Amino acid sequence: EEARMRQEQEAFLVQFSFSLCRELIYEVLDETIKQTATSEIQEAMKEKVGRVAKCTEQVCTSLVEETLNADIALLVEDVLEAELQRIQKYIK
Amino acid sequence: MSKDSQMRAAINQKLIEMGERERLKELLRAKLVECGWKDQLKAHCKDVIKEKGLEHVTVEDLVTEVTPKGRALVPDSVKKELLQRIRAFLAQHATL
Amino acid sequence: MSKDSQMRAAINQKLIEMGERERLKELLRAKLVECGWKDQLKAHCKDVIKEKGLEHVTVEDLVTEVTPKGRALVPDSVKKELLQRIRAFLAQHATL
Repeated sequence: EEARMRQEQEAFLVQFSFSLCRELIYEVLDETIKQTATSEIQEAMKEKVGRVAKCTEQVCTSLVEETLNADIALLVEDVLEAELQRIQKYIK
Repeated sequence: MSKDSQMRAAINQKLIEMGERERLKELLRAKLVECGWKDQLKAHCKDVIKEKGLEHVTVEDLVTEVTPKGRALVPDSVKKELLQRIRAFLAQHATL
Repeated sequence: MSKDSQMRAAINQKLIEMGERERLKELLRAKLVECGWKDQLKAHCKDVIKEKGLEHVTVEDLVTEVTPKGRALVPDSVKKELLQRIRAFLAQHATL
């Protein structure tokens, strides 16, 4: 009887160990996967916000450059033209 | 309550009371980092986000997507070590 | 194409599509007149012509000469306002 009971307990402990092991693995995995997924999404969002900010600044800078290049060229042409006319008028 | 469930409840209580349950979880967490599982999981998350596009992924989607691979990636050696440690604890506290 | 250039292209496309890029340029031009930038740069052009002599100056020379000052003379507040306006536009109209 005692041997049977010991055998039964041993069988129970083996089965219990397996189920506890599985339970702990699932528990830890589930919480780690949730944490990792959350932090990876947050990190990706942060990275995107940073990229949008940086690229918006770059677009703004290039827009200013483009406008200045065009306007400076026009302004120079106008000034030179005006100076030329002034001189021609003076010569006449 | 059957004898088995009584025993199960008693062992579970002992595991919690003695802090062993938390220690086992800590051990598992550390092993998962050590064996590179966590890095692999992170990389897989990044791949999914990249593939689907950030605006089309919620945390829940990502969890659902990466869980099967996450489970499959746990090395047998880690599971074995955890099982051994559980057995050792039970052997030490077998007279419950 | 890098992620950055893709993003810049997407921003520019949105600005162009909705005519905002042209409106921003017009706003910038108006601000430059308002803050005296145009007058200052004109005066600088005249100084350079006077210094070098009209017969020794081409359009290209003068552009090269005055461009650095032209850029430096744009007040930070104007650039800031423009940036703010782009940000507001994107917040309202774009899913980047």
